[in-house]
Amino acid sequence: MMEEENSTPDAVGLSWCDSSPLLWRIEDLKWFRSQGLVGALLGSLPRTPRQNGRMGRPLLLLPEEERLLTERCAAAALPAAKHCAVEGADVHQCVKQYEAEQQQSYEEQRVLALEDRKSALLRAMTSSHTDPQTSDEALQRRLEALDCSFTFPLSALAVQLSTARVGLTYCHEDRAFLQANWPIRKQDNPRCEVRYQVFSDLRGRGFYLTSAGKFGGDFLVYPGDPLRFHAHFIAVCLSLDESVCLLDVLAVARLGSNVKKTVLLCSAATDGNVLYTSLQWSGMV
Amino acid sequence: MSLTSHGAETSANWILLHPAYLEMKSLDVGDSAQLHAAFLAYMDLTEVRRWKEVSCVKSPELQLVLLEGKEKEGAHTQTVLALPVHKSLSHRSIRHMLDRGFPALLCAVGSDSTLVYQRMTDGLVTPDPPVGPFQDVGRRQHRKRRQQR
Amino acid sequence: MAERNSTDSAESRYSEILSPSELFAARSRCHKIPVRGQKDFFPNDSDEQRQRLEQSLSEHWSLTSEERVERLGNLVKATWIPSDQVVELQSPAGKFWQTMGFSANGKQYLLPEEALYLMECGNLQVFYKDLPLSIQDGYERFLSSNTVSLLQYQVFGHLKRLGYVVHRFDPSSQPSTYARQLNLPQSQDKAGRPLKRKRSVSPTPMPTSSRTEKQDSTTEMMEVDKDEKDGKPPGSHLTTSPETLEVQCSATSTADEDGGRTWWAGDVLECKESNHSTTSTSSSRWDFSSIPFPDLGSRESLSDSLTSPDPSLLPGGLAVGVCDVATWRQKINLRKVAMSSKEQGREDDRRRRRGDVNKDREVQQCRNWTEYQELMARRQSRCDGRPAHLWNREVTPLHDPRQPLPTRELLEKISVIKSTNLLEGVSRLKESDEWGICFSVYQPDSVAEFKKSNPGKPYSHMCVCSFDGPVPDLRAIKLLASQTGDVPVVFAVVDYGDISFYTFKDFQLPLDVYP
Amino acid sequence: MLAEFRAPRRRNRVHEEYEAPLPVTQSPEERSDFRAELINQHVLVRNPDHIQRIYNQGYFGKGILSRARPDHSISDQWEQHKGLCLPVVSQSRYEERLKWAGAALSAQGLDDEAVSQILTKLSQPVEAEDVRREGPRPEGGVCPHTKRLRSEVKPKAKRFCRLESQDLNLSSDQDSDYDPDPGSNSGSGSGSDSDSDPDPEPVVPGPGFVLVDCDGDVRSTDSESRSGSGLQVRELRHNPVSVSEYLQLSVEEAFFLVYSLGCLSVHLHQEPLSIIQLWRTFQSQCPHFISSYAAYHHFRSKGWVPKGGGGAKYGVDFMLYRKGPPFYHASYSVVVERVDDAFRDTALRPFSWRSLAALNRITANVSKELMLCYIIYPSDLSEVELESPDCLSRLKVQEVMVSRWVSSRERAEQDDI
Repeated sequence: MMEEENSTPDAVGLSWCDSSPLLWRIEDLKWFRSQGLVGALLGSLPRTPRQNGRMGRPLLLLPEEERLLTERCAAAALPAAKHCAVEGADVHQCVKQYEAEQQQSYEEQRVLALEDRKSALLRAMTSSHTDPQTSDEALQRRLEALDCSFTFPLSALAVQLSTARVGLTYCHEDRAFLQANWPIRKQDNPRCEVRYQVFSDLRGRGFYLTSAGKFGGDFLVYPGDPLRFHAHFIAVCLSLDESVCLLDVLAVARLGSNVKKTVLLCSAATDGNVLYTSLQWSGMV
Repeated sequence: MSLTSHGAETSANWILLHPAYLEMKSLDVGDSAQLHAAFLAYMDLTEVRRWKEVSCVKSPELQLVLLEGKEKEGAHTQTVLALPVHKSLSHRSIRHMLDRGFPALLCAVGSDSTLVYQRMTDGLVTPDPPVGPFQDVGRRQHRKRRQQR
Repeated sequence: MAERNSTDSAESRYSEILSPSELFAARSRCHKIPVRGQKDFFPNDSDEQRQRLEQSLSEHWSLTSEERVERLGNLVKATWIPSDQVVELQSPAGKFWQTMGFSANGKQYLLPEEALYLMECGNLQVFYKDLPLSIQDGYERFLSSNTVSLLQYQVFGHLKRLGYVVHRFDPSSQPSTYARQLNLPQSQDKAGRPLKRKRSVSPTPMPTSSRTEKQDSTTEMMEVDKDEKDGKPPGSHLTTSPETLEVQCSATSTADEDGGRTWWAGDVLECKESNHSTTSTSSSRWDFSSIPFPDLGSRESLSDSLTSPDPSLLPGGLAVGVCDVATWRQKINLRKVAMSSKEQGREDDRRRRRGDVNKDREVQQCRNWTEYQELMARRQSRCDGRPAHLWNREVTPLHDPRQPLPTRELLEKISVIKSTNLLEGVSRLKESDEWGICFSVYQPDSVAEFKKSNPGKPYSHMCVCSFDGPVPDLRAIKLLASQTGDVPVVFAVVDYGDISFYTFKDFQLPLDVYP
Repeated sequence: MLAEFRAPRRRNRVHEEYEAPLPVTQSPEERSDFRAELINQHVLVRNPDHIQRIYNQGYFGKGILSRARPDHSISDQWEQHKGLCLPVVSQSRYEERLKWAGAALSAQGLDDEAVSQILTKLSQPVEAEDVRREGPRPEGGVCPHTKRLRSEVKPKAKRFCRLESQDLNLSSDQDSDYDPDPGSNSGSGSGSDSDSDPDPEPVVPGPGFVLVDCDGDVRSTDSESRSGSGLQVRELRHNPVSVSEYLQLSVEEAFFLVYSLGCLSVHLHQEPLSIIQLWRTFQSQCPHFISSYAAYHHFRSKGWVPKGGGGAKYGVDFMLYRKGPPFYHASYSVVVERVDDAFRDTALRPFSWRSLAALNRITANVSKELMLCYIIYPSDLSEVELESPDCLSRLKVQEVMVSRWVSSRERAEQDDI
């Protein structure tokens, strides 16, 4: 299931927006998911933009997801918008091309629209119960009339508002160059380090992870694709010797029981393994 | 006749005479608040919840009193760590408790003796699948029966 | 009923550009979002589960891969002007103009976040160098720390998608601290939204009182007159209006320097504010507990002149002689306070128990409050039978159980810790930009009558922060509260794709007395 | 912006009468002079009368063997035996107690011979007449129900309910913070003999006596014991060890009773402590004592009932009740924070959005509100001043209500995770 699309590239193209790593291309999104990584969709859904229940592209990566990709050399930075801007005479060229394409699209859509109307007319006429001979004649007349009178206003032209930027895909030789664009990230925080170790360990065990802020933890841990499964765990990452207020432990464990999930205390041991302690409300009231 | 009248006229505090208390004291852990917490948990387990074979041990790593006991006859042993609620603890100390090899309970003891138990287990324990309302009632009644016994 | 659009067709092209036939087909595509089925709890490797997963995924991809296709006639054209970080409209604005955009020099502009949101909604096509920008271009070009950050845009989009009107916060639209201290009336807003709505039919701007209604000189407004819809009462969770309450509370609370602590009546806040500002600004250099003051208001008449003050309290070189207060006394209202019979009864009761302290000789000898307290402590300890370890020491209990008091008075007596409110003491805090308000938010149901030029009182002010960042401390809460008056500040906390909103509101627990 | 006040939720069933808001009298005749002891940094009240007053009048403290109200007793089952109302214990349990008594006697230096002699004597059956002669000894502490049930017609039937419900209280419902006596609803088996109760109420002797069920199984012989048939296997014996219920007060509760109400004396090694001594003792035990006491004192002086223990269940410092836990559900979960003069947190408990989100969710799940109670310390408050409760008058308190805002539209489209 995980390697369902072998044909896809072995690396995804990352773009940065205000220093957050985003995925735009649907191929990249699919490949990312095939690696058991979830991310978070941020954009309005084209089909029904004015709701927050189902979101669309772009996909925002967790820092851990970003790091996992880079450590596997599975990501490349795409050039930023500013760097792919065309200049001077090229601009003129591009605009010309764009206008030509639009004109061609108009012509094709006009033909399609006319055909559409004709078949509609055909359906309407044949379904009516009139004398077949006269109706056939009438039909021909009507179709010819339609040919003459049909206009396809420019305003009816369907145009695409592209989601991902067209153009420059990276190729393997470019990768090294593109990686130079990588923003420098600080990984000095020990908490980040624990989070990453826990993330990659749980992912390695086949779990899917998303951010669990509103559940008071670091990750929500799903036994399979979150599209189909409820999360089982709320992972709380902490270093082994970090001192935690007992009240905080009680709070998160209680929340876990409220939402029927096990709270996992996760720490990296010195040997590189990750230690997990399951916390459950005891039911001893 | 009874022990209470054995003591001094100022009717003795039975806590101070309780064998388990005396034993905990002899463990010499230094933290009297934790000792008290452990004793309250001990009394709750033995007197109220009727656990069996409850005993106390000292954790050399944590320098704290731990309890061991069984929920009922023939059940497996559990470790109980009772801690005053305003204390902090580290994951390492929880691991020390789990390293004893038994499933563990963390018992937070409020300043007014309120006890709150948390179950702690090594590794990933998958939660119980959610159950429908009908089954839920059944489970509740089951627990009720068990406690009646 | 073309369910799927053509992006999934076999010839997967990297550019994700649709062919004319695909574009044409997209006109009739469905706008429903497939309902997600019940999730499973355990993965079990069964074919059934695999099938369901595949179906979910394919639905997911068809939804996510779908490209925006719009009729050219429905698109507003605009150009991106990077130097000004704005988008200029090239064709007439749509309905959105009622709540978004601004005009300057005869041109219409959108802020980058507005433009991006409209692009995402399929209402706007933005060109740069005569080429259309993709959504990705919009994110990367429009969003930056100088304009609106990605985090802020996430919150902006979230609220816009829910129908709220969201504007960048304009600090100049807030009443100044000075205006607030003067406590200029804001009651029009208080009177309630329904009223405001009705009034907004007329073109006359509604009075927003203290709010400095500075109209940007370069900004002219375009107002779309709409049929007035019946404004529903806002189903808000942020209402200030009190619920009916069943707590009996002390309306007659005496000796409370805050006046009656009637926290539930919204308007009381105002009078308290002013109280507080006067008391707090005059924080004193002197310890009044050690300075004796003459009791000029006493009905038991003192002599008409006062002895000269203790020279140690006076600035050097200043001599003050005997002071004649007779003329002052004429100016003071020495009338007896009229008390209700109930109050009178309580007062009598108290007096009977205590006698009049002022007639007490030893009390008269006390030079100041501290001495009086010491005297009382000495006396109390003399009372027999009281445990010496409590009453014979430097600190004695606040209450003597041998001298019973009605509960209300007992509670009053032990109330030694003062309550404060969020506006107290803010003036001495330095403003900081650690926390800033990003947006002013207006209710969705106000859209019909909304006027950009005169937006009225916002429903809330939004701060945007990351889930990984700090939680505001009391200082931040106070500073923000002082900035926004009675409009609630909401913290939009962004956890990657998830946004939660929190409010931190002033509160005073009511007094609740049982006999 | 002032948070709206939400009316506290009244409990559906209230099974007791309200005695008084605080354990201080309105009449000069009655004394309010309670005694507690400081043992292992905890404050215990041992006198049963004191326990009852302190608990019933203001809901201070918690019974160390009970979930809330101090009403634990040796057995869930009480029976009438020749005009006496006595707890029934199983043989094995009785032997446990005997063993414990033996251990305690040995610890006192008695040799094995002596111990076994005492124990043998102790375990002899006794006559009901002897017990009656000793009379009721309220100070035994096992019969707190008599007090609570003063207005009840059938105390015995009530007691059955009471005890059973107390132990069986499962309350897996959302609000398990405190469960008032569900009394009459705990039906089966409890009221079996209430009808036959004669008018003269059975005497409830002190804790010194128990009915030992020699058969082992207590429940099976429920009806026979009263019938006095030949199968009667219950023996009236001395209780070798009496574990009486004590009331434990939180440090805030104890200090409030001492300092604000002047009705409690806390003893350490039999010596009563002065207010200053107690203040410093608590301060050294809990570093946050001043702040948490200031918050506690503030809430009490507003007439509300703060309970620290209940807070543990919700990960906060206090739960705040109107009137008292038996009458209302808790209204607020309170977290106490200490801030300096510039309102900067001096982090009693450093909050992250994560922990705040968790607390908020827990609180909302049980229909309560999350309150942050900031204790503001003036900048010129010296360390010396902090060594006396006089410093309280220099502190200020700021209450802040934290709530999550969910727009109604969003709520409609939210899907379950």
